[in-house]
Amino acid sequence: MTPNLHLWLIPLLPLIGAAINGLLGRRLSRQAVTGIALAFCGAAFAMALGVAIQFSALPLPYTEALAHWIRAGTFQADFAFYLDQLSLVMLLVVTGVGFLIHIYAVGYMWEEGGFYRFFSYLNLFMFFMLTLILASNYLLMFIGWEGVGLASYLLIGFWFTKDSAASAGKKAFVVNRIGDFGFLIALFLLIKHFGSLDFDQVFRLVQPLSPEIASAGLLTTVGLLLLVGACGKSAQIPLYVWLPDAMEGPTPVSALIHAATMVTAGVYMVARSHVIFERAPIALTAVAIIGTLTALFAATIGVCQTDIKKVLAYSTISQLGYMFMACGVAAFSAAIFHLMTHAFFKGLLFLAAGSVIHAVGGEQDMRRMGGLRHRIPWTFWTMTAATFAIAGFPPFAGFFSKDAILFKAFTSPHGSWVYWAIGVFTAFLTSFYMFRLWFLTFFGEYRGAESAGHDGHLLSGAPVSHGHGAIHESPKVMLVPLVILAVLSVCGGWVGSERFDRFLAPVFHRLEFKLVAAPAFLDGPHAVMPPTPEPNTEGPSETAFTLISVSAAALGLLLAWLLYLRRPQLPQEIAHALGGFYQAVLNKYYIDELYAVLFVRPLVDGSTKILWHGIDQGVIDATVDHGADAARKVSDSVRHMQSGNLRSYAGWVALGAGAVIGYMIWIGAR
Amino acid sequence: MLHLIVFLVFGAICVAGAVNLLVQSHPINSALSLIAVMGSLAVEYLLLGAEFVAVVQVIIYAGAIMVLFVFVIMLLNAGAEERTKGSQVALILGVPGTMLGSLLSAWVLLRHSGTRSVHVGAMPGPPKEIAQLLFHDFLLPFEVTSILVLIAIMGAVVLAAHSDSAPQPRKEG
Amino acid sequence: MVPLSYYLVLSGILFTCGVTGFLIKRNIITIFMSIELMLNGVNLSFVAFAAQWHTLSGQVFVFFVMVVAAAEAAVGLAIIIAVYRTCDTLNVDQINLLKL
Amino acid sequence: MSKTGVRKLNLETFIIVSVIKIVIAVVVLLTAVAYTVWLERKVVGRIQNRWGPTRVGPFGLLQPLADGVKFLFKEDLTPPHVNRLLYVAAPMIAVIFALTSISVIPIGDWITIGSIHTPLQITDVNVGLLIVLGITSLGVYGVALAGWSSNSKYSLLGGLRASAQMVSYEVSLGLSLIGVLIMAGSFDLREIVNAQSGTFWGFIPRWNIFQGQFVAFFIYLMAAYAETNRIPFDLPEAETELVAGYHTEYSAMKFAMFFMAEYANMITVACLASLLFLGGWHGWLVGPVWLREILPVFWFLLRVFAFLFLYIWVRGTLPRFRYDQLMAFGWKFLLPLAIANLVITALIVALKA
Repeated sequence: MTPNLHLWLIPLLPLIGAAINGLLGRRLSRQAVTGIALAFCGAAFAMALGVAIQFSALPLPYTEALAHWIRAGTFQADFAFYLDQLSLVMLLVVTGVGFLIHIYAVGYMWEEGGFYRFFSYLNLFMFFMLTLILASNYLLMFIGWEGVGLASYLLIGFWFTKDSAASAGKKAFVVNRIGDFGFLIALFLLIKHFGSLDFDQVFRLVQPLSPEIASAGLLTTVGLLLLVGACGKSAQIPLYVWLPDAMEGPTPVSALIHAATMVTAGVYMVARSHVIFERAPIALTAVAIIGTLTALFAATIGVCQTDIKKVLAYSTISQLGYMFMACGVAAFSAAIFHLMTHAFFKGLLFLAAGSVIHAVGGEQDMRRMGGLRHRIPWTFWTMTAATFAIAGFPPFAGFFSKDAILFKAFTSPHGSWVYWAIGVFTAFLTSFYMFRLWFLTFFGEYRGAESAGHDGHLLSGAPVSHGHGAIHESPKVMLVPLVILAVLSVCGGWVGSERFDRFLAPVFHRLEFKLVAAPAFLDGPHAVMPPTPEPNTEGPSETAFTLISVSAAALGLLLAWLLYLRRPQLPQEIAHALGGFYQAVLNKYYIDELYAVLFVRPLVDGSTKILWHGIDQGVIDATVDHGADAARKVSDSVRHMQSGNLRSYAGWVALGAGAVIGYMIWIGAR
Repeated sequence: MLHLIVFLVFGAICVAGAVNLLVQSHPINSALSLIAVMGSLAVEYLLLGAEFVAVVQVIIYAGAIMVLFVFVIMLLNAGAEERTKGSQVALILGVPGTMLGSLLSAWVLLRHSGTRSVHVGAMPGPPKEIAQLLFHDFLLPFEVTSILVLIAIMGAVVLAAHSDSAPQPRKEG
Repeated sequence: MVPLSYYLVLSGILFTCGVTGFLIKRNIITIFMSIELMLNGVNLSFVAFAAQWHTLSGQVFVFFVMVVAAAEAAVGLAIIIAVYRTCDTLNVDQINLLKL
Repeated sequence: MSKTGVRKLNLETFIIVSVIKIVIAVVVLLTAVAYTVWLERKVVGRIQNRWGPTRVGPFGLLQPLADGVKFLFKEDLTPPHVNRLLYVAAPMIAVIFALTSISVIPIGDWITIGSIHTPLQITDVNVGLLIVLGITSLGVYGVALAGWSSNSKYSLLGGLRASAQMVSYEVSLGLSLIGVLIMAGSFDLREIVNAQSGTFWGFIPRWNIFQGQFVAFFIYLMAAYAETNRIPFDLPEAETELVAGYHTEYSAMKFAMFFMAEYANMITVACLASLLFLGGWHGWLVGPVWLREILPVFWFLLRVFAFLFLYIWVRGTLPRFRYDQLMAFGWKFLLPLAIANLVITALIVALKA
């Protein structure tokens, strides 16, 4: 009855590409590597499109079980893929943006060593990300989850000869492990209490529980633990510290993994487990609070950053904060909507930034840029589109999604005006630092040495051969993705949040619809039923919200213009005026240092003093050494039996044989 | 009755030869006494109705292996052995141990299986049936032993061959 | 009629003599011959049991023992020759290169 | 052992008959040995364009007798420094084994004299061939011990050569016989002979040598020469290199024993050859009954004589091998050839069956 979609091919294709490039790439020419990588990634994209086309004909959710994986008693986990509206959206975003970024990367990395390695990793990432999205149970999702972590580690440390890159990779990996720890415990709890990790089964078991019972503990715990995992992957407070450092990786990586796709995995996971969160108000609130704080916090840091990619990194964090806020107020569809648009414009921003860096020859400090808008018009215009999009100006994509989030933050029963206020302020900050970046980069006069390229390259490890000082536009292969993404970030939002919401409704309200018939519906359906937005009632005030947020964005634009174009000296004065606070913000609130003091140092010292000197050397090595000494002493005394004389050996053997015979006969006699 | 006598006679020869092997100081005498043992063992086999085994015993053991021994003795021109005191362990522990084991087993044998008796020719071993066993039921072991023999041949050649590149024999103090 | 146990005792005696020879003889060739003696003792018991249980497997086993003995004799004597070339003695008490 | 005999007669007659047969066999054999020597001297003489023995009796027919007397009355001296026991024992061992091996060789079919029906054979064993092989393989000891015990380097070398050579060629000998065994399907010499009765198309006799075993026959021939230390393989007693090889130190009767042993072995080998390859006693049977009884024996002896003549002929013709050539020939040519022959024969028999 259901057409077989062969979903399994979608993750598999990039894996094949990764395998080919990784195993044989060393011998292949760059063209061949490019061909393979693009072919398989594009094939995955094509299949995703195919799925989307025959999508309306499908009875959703569509599950495709490939094989049994684990069977332990009643517990069972399969290699099964799961397709519904949510995963379809993610599928399209990931494959589409991923494909574009692949194309871009061809131009960006062309001169690099380890070209094949890069694309093999990139395809590998695609494989794991798609597994994560299409997984039909938490376990398979976790595989993808860990896999993208691995891919991101490999790609951050792509220039592994550079200390900063290597350590950044390690940092990302370790911090993610903390989050995964929480995720794992959540999974164990689910297994223990629901005996399954399959989405359908778990949710079917979960949804009869009403918040009063659920919030009594289990679901809350699970939710909070899942949140920990999401925080690790999506760089939320307190686990966001790895993302800025992750900018050590090549820019396409930053665009693909650390802006568009991987970091949104947390949001996807929370949205996917919405059933649990809706029944755990405390956890839900925690999500909202963390999201909100992160949004504000990261935005403030972003204001002071001077490294173009760092600014984008912090803006990514804060946008993710927005999505979490949306999840926290149970506006999952809004979160996913923002996820999508954010994938467009943030990917575009990074790519454009990469193009800029490429243009000025590896320079990343905005203070040494400026006036580039005539030198690299294509990059300029695409960047402009993205900037307006993220700042939330209509009719750009960001506007619709961010607007929807803010509106829900206020109106939804889980929300409150505090979220909204902070959200609006963050929107202001966002547009401020984005336009700051914009002005600093493209307006004014060029502040960098024309041929300051070379050392800049070496420092940033960016393509060395770009170091011919003249500022130049990027090649076509890099511009095409920019343009496409620009178009998307302009029109990406025109579907409108309501339609999007309705599109996703079967996912987020499916179980409740089933529930209507169920008796459990009778006791407090409202508690079970998540707030479905009633746009018509809130109609007028929504426009008010819209006006407010847009004006906030405009305010940011004006301030940025004033400070960085009109009165370039003003920022220093303000900085002096603010003094310590400015320093704190400039140094990212010393969070890294704080973590170092709180966690890293004690850990290192503890392992050195107790584990290494104490246990390892004191106990284990000592045991081994003394054992060896004892053996030597004993053998010193015994080895005189080894006279080297054949007959004495034979004598011993004969004695032993006689003893054995005697023993056996004694046994037999008894 | 006749068979018992024959058994005892040749058994006596066996034991005598074995003991002689021990007491003789010159290897060639030991070798000859061992040949005597083997010959009389062949007769014992005949008593047990295993004609084929008996003949093969004579051909292989007496005819081939022992010839090899005698050959080596002649080749190395081995003289009477000197009674060195290499190892007291062998005498002090080994011999008593052996004696203990053998006496115990002999005791058990005489005590338990003394009743049954073997009829002469009770079960003649015609070569055909043995061949049947050897080439059907025990085919795999047979082939394996053939491989073993092959390896043994090569090993013997390698070991005994004079390699000029080999270092000159050194005196062992 | 000869009792089975007589054969077994005879083979036991031969075997014991072999072991004793191995223990008390110094000449490596004689020691080898003692080994052959042991094998013969075992063969005798095999044949005796074969006759006892009216199965030919015992005799077949004797053939295998003989083959192994032949192989062992070939290799062993080759080794003896090699040893004699190295140490030019046949006295095992003086062939103790393995001493610590 | 002698089941057939026991079946036919009661014990006493069996023993009597056996004793009679043994006496006859020994006498005949010794005479045959003596006259083989005479024959050899004659034939070789003629080959070398000499007369050979002529003085003693007509055609020197009494020469063997004279030799025997001479050996008997010579001083039997024993060199010093010999291992006396073995020195004395060696020739006896040699001759005993040489004579024993004849005991299982049938020289004809069953005969009936009066009430007694008995085979022309001392004992009829169903593993006769193996027994012959075993005994001949024991014959080595005589030579080897003689070489070792008479404490002289020539003898030692002779003994060494003899033992190595015999052991080496025994392998090829046995393998060459196995082909015949496969075709007859028995160790019993009688059955082997009977398997060769009859003819192809009326005129070619069904001898093994005509049934594709001629390669085996050739191998057997070579190996037999080597086994009996005859030219071209008489290395152990090569008078030009080692004075007389293993019996350098021997004289008088002991020497004669070795001599007898050698020729007895020749005869045994000849008998085996005619039994295994040349169809034993089969031949035309004509004339009255008594003649029909006797003729097979005659045919048999004829074959043996022919084989012995071949021996002598070869001796008079071929030079002597060098020792390494001897070994190389035995191991690198005869052995593979014998194995190949064995395999092929087995294949053919299996396909026929």
